[in-house]
Amino acid sequence: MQAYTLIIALVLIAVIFGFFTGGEFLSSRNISNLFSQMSVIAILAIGMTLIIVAGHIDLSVGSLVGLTGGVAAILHVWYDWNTFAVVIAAIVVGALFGIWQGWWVAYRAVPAFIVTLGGMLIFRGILIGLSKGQTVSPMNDSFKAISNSYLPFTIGYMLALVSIGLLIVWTVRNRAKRKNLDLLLPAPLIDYGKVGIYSFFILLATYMLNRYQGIPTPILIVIFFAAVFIFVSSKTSFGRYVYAIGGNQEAAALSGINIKRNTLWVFTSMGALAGVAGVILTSRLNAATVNAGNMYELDAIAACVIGGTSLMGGKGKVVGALIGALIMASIDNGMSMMNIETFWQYIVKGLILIVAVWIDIASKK
Amino acid sequence: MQAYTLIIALVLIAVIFGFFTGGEFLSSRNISNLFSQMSVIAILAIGMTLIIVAGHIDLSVGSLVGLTGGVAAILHVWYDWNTFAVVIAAIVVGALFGIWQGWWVAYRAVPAFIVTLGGMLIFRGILIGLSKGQTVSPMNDSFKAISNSYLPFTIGYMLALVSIGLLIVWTVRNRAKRKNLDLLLPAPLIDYGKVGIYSFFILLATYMLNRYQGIPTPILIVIFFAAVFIFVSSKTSFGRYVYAIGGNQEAAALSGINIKRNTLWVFTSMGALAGVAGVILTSRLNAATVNAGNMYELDAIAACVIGGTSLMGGKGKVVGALIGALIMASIDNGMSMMNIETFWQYIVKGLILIVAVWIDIASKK
Amino acid sequence: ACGQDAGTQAEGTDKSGGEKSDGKLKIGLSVSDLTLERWQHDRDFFVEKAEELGAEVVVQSANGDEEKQLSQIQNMLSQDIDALVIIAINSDALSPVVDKAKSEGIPVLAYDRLVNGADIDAYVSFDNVRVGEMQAEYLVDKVPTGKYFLMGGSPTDNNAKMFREGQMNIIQPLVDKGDIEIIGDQWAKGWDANEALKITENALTANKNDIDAIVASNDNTAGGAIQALDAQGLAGKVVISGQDADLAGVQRIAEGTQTMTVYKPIKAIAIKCAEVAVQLAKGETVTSDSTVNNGKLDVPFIKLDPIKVGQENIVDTLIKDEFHSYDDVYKNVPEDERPPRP
Amino acid sequence: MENYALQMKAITKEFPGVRALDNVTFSVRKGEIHALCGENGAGKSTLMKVLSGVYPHGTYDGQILINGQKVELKSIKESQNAGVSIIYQELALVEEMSVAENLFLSHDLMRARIIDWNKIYSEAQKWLDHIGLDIDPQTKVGHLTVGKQQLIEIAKALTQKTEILILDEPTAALTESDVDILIKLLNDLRAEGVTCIYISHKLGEVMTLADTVTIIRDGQTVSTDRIEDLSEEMIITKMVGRELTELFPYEERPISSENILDVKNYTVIDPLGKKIINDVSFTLKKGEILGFSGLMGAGRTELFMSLFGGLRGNPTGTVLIDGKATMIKNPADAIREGLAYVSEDRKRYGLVLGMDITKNTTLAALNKMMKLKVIDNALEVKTAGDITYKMNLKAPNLEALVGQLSGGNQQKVVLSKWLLNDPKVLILDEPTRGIDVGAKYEIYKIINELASQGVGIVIVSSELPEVLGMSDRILVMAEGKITGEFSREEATQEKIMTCATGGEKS
Ligand SMILES: Nc1ncnc2c1ncn2[C@@H]1O[C@H](COP(=O)(O)OP(=O)(O)OP(=O)(O)O)[C@@H](O)[C@H]1O
Ligand SMILES: Nc1ncnc2c1ncn2[C@@H]1O[C@H](COP(=O)(O)OP(=O)(O)OP(=O)(O)O)[C@@H](O)[C@H]1O
Ligand SMILES: O[C@@H]1[C@@H](O)[C@H](O)OC[C@H]1O
Ligand SMILES: [Mg+2]
Ligand SMILES: [Mg+2]
Repeated sequence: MQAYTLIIALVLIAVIFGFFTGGEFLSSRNISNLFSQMSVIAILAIGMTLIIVAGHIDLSVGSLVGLTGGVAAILHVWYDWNTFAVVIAAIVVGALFGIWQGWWVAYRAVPAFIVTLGGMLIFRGILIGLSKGQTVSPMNDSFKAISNSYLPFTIGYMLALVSIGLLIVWTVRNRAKRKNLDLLLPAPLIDYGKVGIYSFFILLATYMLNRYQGIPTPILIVIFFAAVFIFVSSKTSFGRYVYAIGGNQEAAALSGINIKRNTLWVFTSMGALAGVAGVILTSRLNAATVNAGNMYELDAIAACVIGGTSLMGGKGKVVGALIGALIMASIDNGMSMMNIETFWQYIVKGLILIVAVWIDIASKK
Repeated sequence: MQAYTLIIALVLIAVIFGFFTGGEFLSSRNISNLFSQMSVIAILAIGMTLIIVAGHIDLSVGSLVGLTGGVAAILHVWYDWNTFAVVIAAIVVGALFGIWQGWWVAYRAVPAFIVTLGGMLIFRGILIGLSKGQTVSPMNDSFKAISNSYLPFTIGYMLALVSIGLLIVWTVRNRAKRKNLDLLLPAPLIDYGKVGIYSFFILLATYMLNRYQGIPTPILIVIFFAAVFIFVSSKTSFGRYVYAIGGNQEAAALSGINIKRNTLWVFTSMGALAGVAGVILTSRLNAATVNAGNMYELDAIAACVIGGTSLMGGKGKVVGALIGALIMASIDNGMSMMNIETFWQYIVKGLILIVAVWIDIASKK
Repeated sequence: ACGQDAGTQAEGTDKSGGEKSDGKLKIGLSVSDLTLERWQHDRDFFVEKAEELGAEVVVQSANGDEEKQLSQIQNMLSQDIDALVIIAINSDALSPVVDKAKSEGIPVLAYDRLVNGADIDAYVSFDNVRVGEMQAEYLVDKVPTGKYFLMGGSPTDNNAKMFREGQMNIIQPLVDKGDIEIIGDQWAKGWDANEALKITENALTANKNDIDAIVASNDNTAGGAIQALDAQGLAGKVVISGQDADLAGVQRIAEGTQTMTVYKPIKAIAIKCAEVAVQLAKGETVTSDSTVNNGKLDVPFIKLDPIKVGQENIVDTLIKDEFHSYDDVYKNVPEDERPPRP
Repeated sequence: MENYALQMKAITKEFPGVRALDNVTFSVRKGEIHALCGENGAGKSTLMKVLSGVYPHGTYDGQILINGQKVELKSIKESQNAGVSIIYQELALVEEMSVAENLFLSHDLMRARIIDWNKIYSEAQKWLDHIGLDIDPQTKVGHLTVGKQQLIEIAKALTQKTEILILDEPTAALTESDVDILIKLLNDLRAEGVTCIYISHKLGEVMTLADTVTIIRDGQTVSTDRIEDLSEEMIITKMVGRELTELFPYEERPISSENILDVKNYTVIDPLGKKIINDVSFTLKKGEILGFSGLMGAGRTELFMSLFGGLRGNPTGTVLIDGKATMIKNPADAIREGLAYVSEDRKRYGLVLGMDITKNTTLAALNKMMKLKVIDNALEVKTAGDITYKMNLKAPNLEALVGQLSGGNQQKVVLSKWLLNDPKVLILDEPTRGIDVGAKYEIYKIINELASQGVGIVIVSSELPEVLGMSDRILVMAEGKITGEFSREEATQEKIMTCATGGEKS
C-alpha cells in the first residue's frame, strides 16, 4: 500500500513537472541529470535509514560530507595522493568520525540529537581549519570521473540484463525452497508479475539513460550501496537487530542483543557512507568548498521520512528512502527547470514535503 | 540533583572563561551583554520546552523569528505602523503560523519534524518574497528601545525587592497551607534558606547589572515570559496536560484530555513566542534581514536539552531551558571574548555541547 | 541612562590597565565570515599591516550571522579597544552597536561594506553595486547579444542583492533594446557550488544548451556552473563571470573555462584599512576626497576600485599584487601556453 | 545427594533505597516444575533477572550454581548459553516485527551470517503449530492481542535450547483455554526433562502444575515445600504473612431497579470495515456488579473502549446513562457523563509512568483541583493523599513516580484516579491482572464498597473464578456478540465456557 502511494506521488510529480516544462522534465537528459543530482542525498539517506530505524538521528552528515570531501581534496590536490588512496581515506575518516559519534551515543548514552548537533559544528570547524577556508581544486581526471562519467551503452544493457537474470533466478529458487519447506506460496502470477514489472522498469530506465549518454556513475554507486544496505538490513543479524533495537530497545536487550555494539556499527556505517557522499560531491564539483554539504542532513532525513521511515524508530526501508530522495530531487529539479522564483521554491518545497508525508500517513489509515 | 549539575556547569564555565579573559568575562558590562545576547534564544527555548515536553520538535522557529521580525519591520518602516501595533502584528503572525503547524501536527498527524522542516522552508520563502530580499531598516526610537534600553537603577532595585517580597509571602503562605492540610513540611531552614539564596542571587544580579547601565530590557522580557510559562506549565491544566501527553499520549487521551486541542495550543504559543523573539531581534539589529534567525532552532533545542528536557517527551522544565540558553550564550560569548579562531569556536562549542549533556546524564545515574 | 554608573571607560581601564601600560593600540576587527576564502586574505593582510604599525589586532568572525556579529562587537567593546573595524555582514543591521561604540568614544571604520544609519568615522570600500556592474560589463562586452542566464548568490545575502542590482544596471537597457534575452534567473542557496551546479544543469537542459552567457555572482558558484558546462562540452564557450579572484576561479580563467572575475585588490584595501584604523585609534582625523551619505551623516569615503580580471590581465593584477603566485595560477596550464613570468 | 539444576545461594540485590533481595536461597531440582510465589514486590522478578543476566554478575551478592557448577553470568547472552531461558513479566516483543522474527530474535538461526528466511518461517510455523496458535508467522506481532503475544513469548523461550525455563507470570494475560494449552506444554516439557521455574499469582495453576513451591516475602525466602505438603490457603498465609479467610469477599446487597447504563443494539465497525462489536444490548443497574466473560479476542475490551469513546471506528446504537440518551464521542464526554474506565493495560492506557502519584491520580479530575483556573497544589496533594490512603496504597511518598511502583500499587493508583470523578458507572477491564492475592482482595473490597454506594460496576475478566466470585450477573461474549446471560446463582464455569466457545464457528 505505502510503496504504491510513494510511486503514485512520484508519477504525479513527474506528470505535473512534465506538463509545465513542456516535456523537458521527462527527457532522457533531464532524467540523467536528476539521477546525478540525487546521488549525494541518496547515499546519505541509505545510512540515515538505519540511523533512524535504530531510533536515532544524525544531524552531522552534511558537515561530515563537507569534511570527508575536503580531506579527499586536500590529500589529492595538496599532497598528491592518488585517487584510490584518497577515496579510501575519505571513507575511513568518515567511519572514524562515525565511531566517535556512535561511541557517545551507545556507550555514553548522550542523545544522538546532541552528539550529532555537536558533530555538525565540530566537523565543519575541522574542515575550516584544515582547508583554511579555501576552495580546494581541481581534481585530476580519474577523480573527476567518479561522478562525471557514464557507463558505455552496451555495458549498461548488460548490467540491466544481468540484474534481471538474477531477479528471475532468485525468484525461482525462492519459490522452490518455500515449496520444499511447505510454506505459503504466492500465486505464480503475482511473483512472476512482479519480476516482469521490475524488469520493465530496469530496462526502461536503462534505455532512457542510454538515449542520453548512458548510466551516470554516481547513480551506479548509489545502486551498489543501496543493494549492500538492503541486503544488510534484511539478511543479516546486524540488520534485524537494528530494527529490533529501534522497535523495542528493552525487548532487544532482554533477547540478548548487544545494543551498544550494534548502535556503534550503525553510526560507523553512516560515517563511512558520508565519506562516500563526500567523494561523490567533491568529484561532481571538481572542488571541495568549506560550506559543501551544508544542511544535507535535513534533506537526507526528509527523504527517509517521505520514504516511510518512522522517526520513532523500528520502521523504515532503504528502498523507501531512495524513492524519497528521488522525490526531493525531482521537486528541486522541476522547479528550477520551470525557473520558478526563489522564494516560491522555498514555499512550494516546504508545502510538498508536508503534503507528501501527510498523504502517506492518510493512506495508511 | 540535576538542577545542581547545571548550576555547577555554569559556574565552571564562568570560572574558566573568567580566568582566560583576565576577569573580563565576569565584568558587569559583559554580564549585561551576555543577558542581552541570550535573550532571543531564551525566548525560543521557553516555547521549545513545551513543544519537546509534548513529544514534538520545532525546526521552524529560526525561520519564523526571521519572518515575524521581517513583518514587523516591513509594517513599521514601509507602512509606518506604530511600534505597538507592529509588536502585536508580529506576535499574531507568529501565532497564526503556529496554529497552521499545530493543525498539521495535531489534526493531520503529520510528524512535527516534517511539518516544521517544511515550515522552515516556507517561512523563509515568505520572508524573501515579502522583503524582496532587502534589509528593512531603520526602526524608530521606540522600536529600537525594545532591545536597546536599560531599566533605571532605582526601578531595577525596586523590582528586585518586589520579587523577593513576593517570594517570601508565597513561601510563608504555602507553608501555612501545607500545614493546614497536614502535609509534609520541609524544615523551615530549608524553605527559608532557599528564599535566602534566591534573594541573594536576585540582588547580586541586579547590583551587577546596575553597576553597568541597569537591567537590559530584553532580559526583562525573557523573565516576564519565563514567569508566564513557568506558571502555565505548573499551575494550569493546560500545562499539566502537556506533560501528560508527552509522557503517555494514550493514557492522556483515555483520561479525557483533548490531545489535539492542547497540541494545537502548544504550537500556537511557540509561534507567538517566535513573534516576540522576532521583535527583539529586529529591534536589537535595528533592521530586519532575510537570513535573520537562521538555525536558531538548533540553539533553542540544544538549550532545552542541556537544561534537562528529554527529547522523548514528558520531561523538562522552563527554568532548565533558561539555564541551558545561558550556558550556550556563555560559550559563544566567552570564546569571542577570548578571541579564539573561528574554526576552534566551532569545535569547542560542539565539544562542550556533547560533554555538558553527558555530564548531566552521568550525574543522574 | 542619565545619572547611572555607566562608567565603562573607568571600569575598562582599571581592569586591563596593566596590560596596556605599554601603550600599544588595540584594534578590533569584526569579520563577516571567515569561512569564505576571501576574508581570510583580508584578515591576514590587515593584521600584518596593523602590527607593523604597532597595533594589536583582535579578530572575530560571525560566520554570516548578523546577530552574532552584533554580539561579537559588543564583546570587543568590552575588551577596551581603541578603534573598531567592521566588515559588516549586513550594512543595515549594526547601527545600535556602532552607536554604542561612538558613545564610548571609540572610532569606527567601515571596511568594504558601509554601515548605514550610524555614526562612523570612515569608510573604505569597493562598491558592491559596482562589482555587479563590472561583471555584467565584461560579459556584455564579449557577448553583446544573446541569451543570458542569471545566477544570483545566496537569496538570503544582502550583498547578493546588490550585485544583482549592479548587473541589471548594465543588462536591463540591453534587454529593453532587444539585444539580450534573459532566459532564467535562479539563486544559489548559501553560495553553494553544488546548488549552482544543479541550477546550471537544469538551465542547460531546459534550454537545450542554448545559453550564451551566465552571470554568476562569485567564483564559488561560477565553479559549480562551469562543472555543468564542462559536462556539456560548453566550458569556455559560454561566457561566465565571477568575483573574489579565488585561486580556483583564477585557475579556471587561466585555463579558459571561466571568463572573468572581479578582483577587489584585497591587499590594497586591507592595508589602507589598517592604516586608517591606526590613525583613528591614535585620535587623528581621516581625510578623503569623497564622502558618502549613510542615512545619518556624510562619511569620509576612501574609494578603491575593483578590477575586472580576465585572461589578459591576470599577471598584471593578481600576480603582481602577490595575491596568488604565478605557479599556483598556471599549475594546470601547459608551459608553452602560459604567459611570460613577470 | 540431591540433583539440583539450579542453586542460588545468599542472593542479595539492592536498588537505590530498596533491598529487593535479602539473602535469598533458592534451589531447584532437575526436571521439576518449581513455583515461586510471593506478593507484588516480593522480589520474584528480581531474583529471576539475577539468574538471567539482566543484572550481571557483580551487581549483586551471592552465588549461582547451575548443575552444581559455579557460574558468573555477566550478560543475558551468557545466561542463554548456560541454558537459561526466560519469559519476562513485561512482554519483550518487538511489535513492528513479524512473529517469526520475534521467535528467533535471540536464536542461532538469526545469528547466521546470512539469514535464511524460509528456514526461519518454516521453523516458526512448527513452533506455532506446537503451541496451537493458528497464525501466519509473517504477521506483525503488534497486530496480535496481548494473550496471543504472551503465547509467542512462551514459544520464543522454547525455541532456545533450554535446560532451565523461567516463566514470570505467563498467564496473567491468558484466558482459561490458553492456560490449558500452556499447562499441557509445560507437562510435556517436564516429561522431556526440562527444569521449569514458574511464577504466578494464580494459585490454582500453581497447585495443578508445580512439584515444589518456594515462597518469598519482602525479599526473603519464607519456605520451600513439596506441593503435597501444601494447600492454597497455606500458600496464601505464607505469602501475606497472615490468614486470608476468603478470596472473594462478595456481599449480598440490595440492588436498585433503576438502570444506570442501558446499551441497545450497539455495533462498532472498525476503520477497516470489520464488525468488531455486533448488535450488543445490555443493562446495568445502580449498585450492580456485572461480570463480562469470554475468550481472548471476544471483543469485550473493544466494546467498553468504544463505549468510553476511546476507540476509533463507527459505533451505532443507543446508549442511555441514568435514563438519558447520550452521545459519547471521546473520553472527555464519557467522563462528563459519569463513566470511568480502568483499562486492561495499565502501563499503556492507565498511567503516565514518568509522572508522580499525585499527578496521575488527579489527571482525569484536574478541574476539581482548580481555584480560579489555577491548580491548587495543596488541595491536589491532599485529595490524592486521601484517596490513595483509602486505597491502602503502598508507596514511599506521593511524589514517587508511578513507574517505580509494583503492579498492584499501580492498579490502585489507576483506581484512585477514576474514583476521584465519583463515577456512576465504573468499568474494570481485567482489574486484577498480575496482582497478588492480598492486593486482589483489597481491590475486591473496594469494588463491593462502591457497589453498595450505588455505583454500577462492570468487571471484564478472563479469570472465571473472579467473574463468578464477584458478579451479581454475568454476560458472556464471543466474536463481538453477547452469547449468554446468567444470574449469580445459575452461573457455572461449564455454562460460561459453553457460551464463550459456542459463539465460535463450528
Ligand atoms: N529497577 C528497579 N529500581 C528500583 N527498584 C526496583 C527495580 N526493580 C524492582 N525494584 C523494587 O524491588 C522490589 C522487588 O520487585 P520485583 O519486581 O522483583 O517484585 P515481584 O515479586 O516480581 O512483584 P510482582 O508480583 O508485582 O511482579 C520492589 O520493591 C520493586 O519496587
Ligand atoms: N491491535 C489490534 N489489531 C488488530 N486486531 C485487534 C487488535 N486488538 C484487538 N484486535 C481484535 O479485535 C477483536 C476484539 O479484541 P478485544 O481485545 O476487544 O477482546 P477481549 O475480549 O477484550 O479479549 P482480551 O482478553 O484479549 O482483552 C479480536 O478479534 C482481536 O483479535
Ligand atoms: O565576496 C562575496 C561577498 O561579498 C558576499 O557577501 O559573499 C560571497 C562572496 O563571494
Ligand atoms: Mg514480577
Ligand atoms: Mg480485553
